[in-house]
Amino acid sequence: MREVAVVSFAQSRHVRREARNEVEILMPVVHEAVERSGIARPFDFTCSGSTDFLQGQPFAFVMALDAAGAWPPIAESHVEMDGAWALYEAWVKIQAGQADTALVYAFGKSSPGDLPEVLSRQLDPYVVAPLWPDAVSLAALQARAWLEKTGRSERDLAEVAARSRRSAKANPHATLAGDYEVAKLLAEPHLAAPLRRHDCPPICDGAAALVLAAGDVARRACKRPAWIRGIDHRIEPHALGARDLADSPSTRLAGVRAGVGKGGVDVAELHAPFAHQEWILREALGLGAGVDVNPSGGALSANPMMAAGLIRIGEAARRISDGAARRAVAHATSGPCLQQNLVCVLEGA
Amino acid sequence: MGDASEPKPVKTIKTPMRLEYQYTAGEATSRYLRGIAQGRILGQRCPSCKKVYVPPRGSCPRCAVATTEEVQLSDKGTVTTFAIVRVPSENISVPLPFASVHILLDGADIPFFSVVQGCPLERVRIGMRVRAEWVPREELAPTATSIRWFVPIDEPDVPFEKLEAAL
Amino acid sequence: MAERCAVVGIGQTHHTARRDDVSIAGLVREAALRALEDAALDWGDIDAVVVGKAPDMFEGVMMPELYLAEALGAAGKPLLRVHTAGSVGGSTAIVAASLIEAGIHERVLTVAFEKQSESNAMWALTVSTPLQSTVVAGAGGYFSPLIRGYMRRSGAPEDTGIRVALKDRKNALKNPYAHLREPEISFEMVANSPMLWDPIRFHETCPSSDGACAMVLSSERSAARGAHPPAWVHATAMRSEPTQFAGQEKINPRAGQECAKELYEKAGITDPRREIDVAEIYVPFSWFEPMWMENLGFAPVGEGWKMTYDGVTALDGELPVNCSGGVLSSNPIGASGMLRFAEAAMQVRGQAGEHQVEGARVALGHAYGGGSQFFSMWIVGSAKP
Amino acid sequence: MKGPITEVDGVLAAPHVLEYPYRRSVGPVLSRFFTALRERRILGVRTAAGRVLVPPAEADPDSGTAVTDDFVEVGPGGVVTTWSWVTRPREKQPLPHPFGWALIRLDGADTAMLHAVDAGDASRMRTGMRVRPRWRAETVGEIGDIACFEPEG
Repeated sequence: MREVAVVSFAQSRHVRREARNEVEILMPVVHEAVERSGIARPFDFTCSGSTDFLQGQPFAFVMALDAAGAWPPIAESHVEMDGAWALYEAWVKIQAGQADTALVYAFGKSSPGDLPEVLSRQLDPYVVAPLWPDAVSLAALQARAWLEKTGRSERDLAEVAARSRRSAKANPHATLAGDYEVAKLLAEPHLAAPLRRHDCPPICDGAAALVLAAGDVARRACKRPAWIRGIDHRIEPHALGARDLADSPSTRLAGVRAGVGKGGVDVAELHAPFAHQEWILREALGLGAGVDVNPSGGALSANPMMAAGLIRIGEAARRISDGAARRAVAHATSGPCLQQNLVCVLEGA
Repeated sequence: MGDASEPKPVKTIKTPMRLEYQYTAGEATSRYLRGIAQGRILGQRCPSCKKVYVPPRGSCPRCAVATTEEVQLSDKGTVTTFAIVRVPSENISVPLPFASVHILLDGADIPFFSVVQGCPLERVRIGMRVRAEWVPREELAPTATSIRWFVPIDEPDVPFEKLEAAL
Repeated sequence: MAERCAVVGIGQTHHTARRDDVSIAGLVREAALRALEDAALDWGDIDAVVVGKAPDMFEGVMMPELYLAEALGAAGKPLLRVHTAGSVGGSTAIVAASLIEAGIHERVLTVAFEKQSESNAMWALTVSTPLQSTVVAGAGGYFSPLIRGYMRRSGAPEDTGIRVALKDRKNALKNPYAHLREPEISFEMVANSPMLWDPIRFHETCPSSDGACAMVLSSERSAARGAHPPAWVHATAMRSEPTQFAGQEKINPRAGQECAKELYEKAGITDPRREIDVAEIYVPFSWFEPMWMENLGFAPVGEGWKMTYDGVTALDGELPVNCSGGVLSSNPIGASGMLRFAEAAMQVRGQAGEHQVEGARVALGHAYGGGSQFFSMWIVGSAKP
Repeated sequence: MKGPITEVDGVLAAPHVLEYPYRRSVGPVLSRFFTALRERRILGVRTAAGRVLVPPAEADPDSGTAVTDDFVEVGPGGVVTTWSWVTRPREKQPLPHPFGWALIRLDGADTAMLHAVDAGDASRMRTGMRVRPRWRAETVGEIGDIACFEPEG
């Protein structure tokens, strides 16, 4: 395996509603990531992640190319997935020896639509989508399955939410941050029982970009590159009724393949948009109590669709590069109720 | 094939979709449309390559830099190429057939997509000089439809060689 | 570093305006099962799945690969979804190939599809934007002015496009999977067909199809199992440029030129016209054949039309182009690029049946998308690279 | 798009509607399912490994292997395996008043299907509860032929 590292990372401030269009949000973020890398354009490969349904307009990624710097023409690809999978595609290109450097970016503008309703268009188009179940209600089905299987309580969910938003106070990019009392959170009504509003991610607009580089190029670009020691992703069946929603076997398998258990973990950035999902993911990845989970505040503090997974990798890499962590795990998810999961292990040396 | 009165098996289902969005135009497009509402066509100049974009998108894709300098453009221009559209399209309200044209506005560096009316279709040609036909002053609004279409003007054609770069 | 990659299984559906007999899952499985059968493999032999398709609005399913996980036997496996506009079928195959070349997987199933009949292609491609006025009528409305520009610049005879259409529709008669199979097709029929987006005539336009294409790609270790010899991937390349900017060359885009240049260099090709035996290129409107002949370096700028005119691109010509009937005869948009890549591989595997070019050893697969701005290409050969 | 133009955060905004009456061909497996629904019966399909999938699918979710031709009638009653409660239903959802979403394993099925449960109040919902379908007055052969499920007895 070739040595590949994240050498720079940048993200927008994720806000409830952006006045700017995607190119306007994305361009400064891409510029920042490129400048921080110190690597001169052109990159050997560029890859992005986004989806058209958020704004209800086809080909959003085509215009986003304006922000990437695609002249002279670049070797470029796009996944209709979270940007974490764009990073995976770029990592594969580098592994194949077809690139030494790559620019990866992702963006999502969820504010124009009713996101939980828009996400219902991801569901089986014959027997589920016609019922228009919203994403929050489906996450709530999963939350109950987990609560009842483990005997945990809604307090365990509120604690994740309170801790996440407390951590987010140190994250200038977060949408939601602050001190919340668990007892007060639990006094609030359910949004979709057993989930309360605080157990759910904020809906926001945002973008992120990072630069990957191989071997010596990475060493030259960055004092302390965040080396990708393992990366893998797996999908589960789509039918919710054919899965054990209280578990995440795809995360477990990806974690094993990525080598999570080969060493101690200092920091984990888990893409858990809903509070209970953090517990499911911790368990699937075998993360013990000593692991600092979501020091950025996680997706419960900022969840720009299609970028939030890539941001987990960027946040984990940042903590490696600034010396706060020696070994970190980053995770991204896609699809209803953690259907698809990616796990990335990063190390400082 | 069995009893004719037997109901046919279900082969298709209807799954109508309706999603409502609040579209926001972004900063550059909003500035442009506010200009349109005043009967002005505003482009933006790239600080790097100095080319003028219209409608402006807030950036120059060639240089991947933000554009901020505003440039007021003429509402006259030259047809660089065109199609005569004879098939209906769900999203187009212009009656068929019509001339869908690329127009290089005077002072701009990228073609502007519009429609030419006011002359027989067979007279529409590359190099033809045209001018924007606006809706009446009191109907001007911040939407692209404030320019109804373009009409020919009595100026000599621009030679093809001068337009080739804009194709 | 790079492992060799082989195409060991190819499958496609019968393409038609409305595949009313299948679901979306059934459509992709039809292609995938044919590819598996061709490779003499089963679902369990596949390590990863790479899916491609054009805008999700065609079917109204957001990220439909999630729903297709079961149908593609992907549970417990990695699944990727690529979307690069019209070039997506090609770029999807390239992503799948790089998984093999990187040594990450032994066997990858790649599938591209479109079920356009669930909605309407013209609508899905040009969903209107508030505050803007839509004056570009679908893909035909977008590309027609570029074709007019090419005609004016090259001075090509006006019947060039008619000749391309006639050739491709005749080729389609030899392809059992083609959508448009019109035995009565003639020069007059094409010439007299109505102008849709003048200068594009009805019979010079691609259809709107339901269809899918699938390939099994394999490492060298696992390649020798199917009945047909593998097609070896000699080179792949992708290039993109922005949609519209000042000074852009839209008729002969630089992204396409540079993509081809890199492709030939990687494949060790110095004289493409002589060294490539057969090409499957993305021609949705007839005039794009001469335009791409120039862009791909097969003809000097302004002279691509001569290749059509002189019969060079005919099935029995010096460089047969689109022997399958091409996009002009079948166009399930998301799959169209992969069909080009797959048909190129079928030629060097000697698998193309009635539209086989005798002795084809090196073939080009080409796809483009967006506003002539996304390009993906591969060279496949019967010999190991 | 027609609609009022407004200012939002200093930029122009206008309503945008993405709307299409998608018409889907369902294929042979779901054709059996929907045809049965029209007759107020619920069918599952058996996989080669012997599990009964409800709703039926063309492939075994575990392996991708094609399912068998063995369609079996299941339910109509079943058990809630997990559920959530909606206090403010969206317009397009099955019921206009508060209801439960539930995964329901019908009698004779090995997988659960998603549908709405009209239980009146969240306090009447629990995992393991038995429910039965409430059929729409006029069935046409689609998932909505089951208007919702309701508590049994």
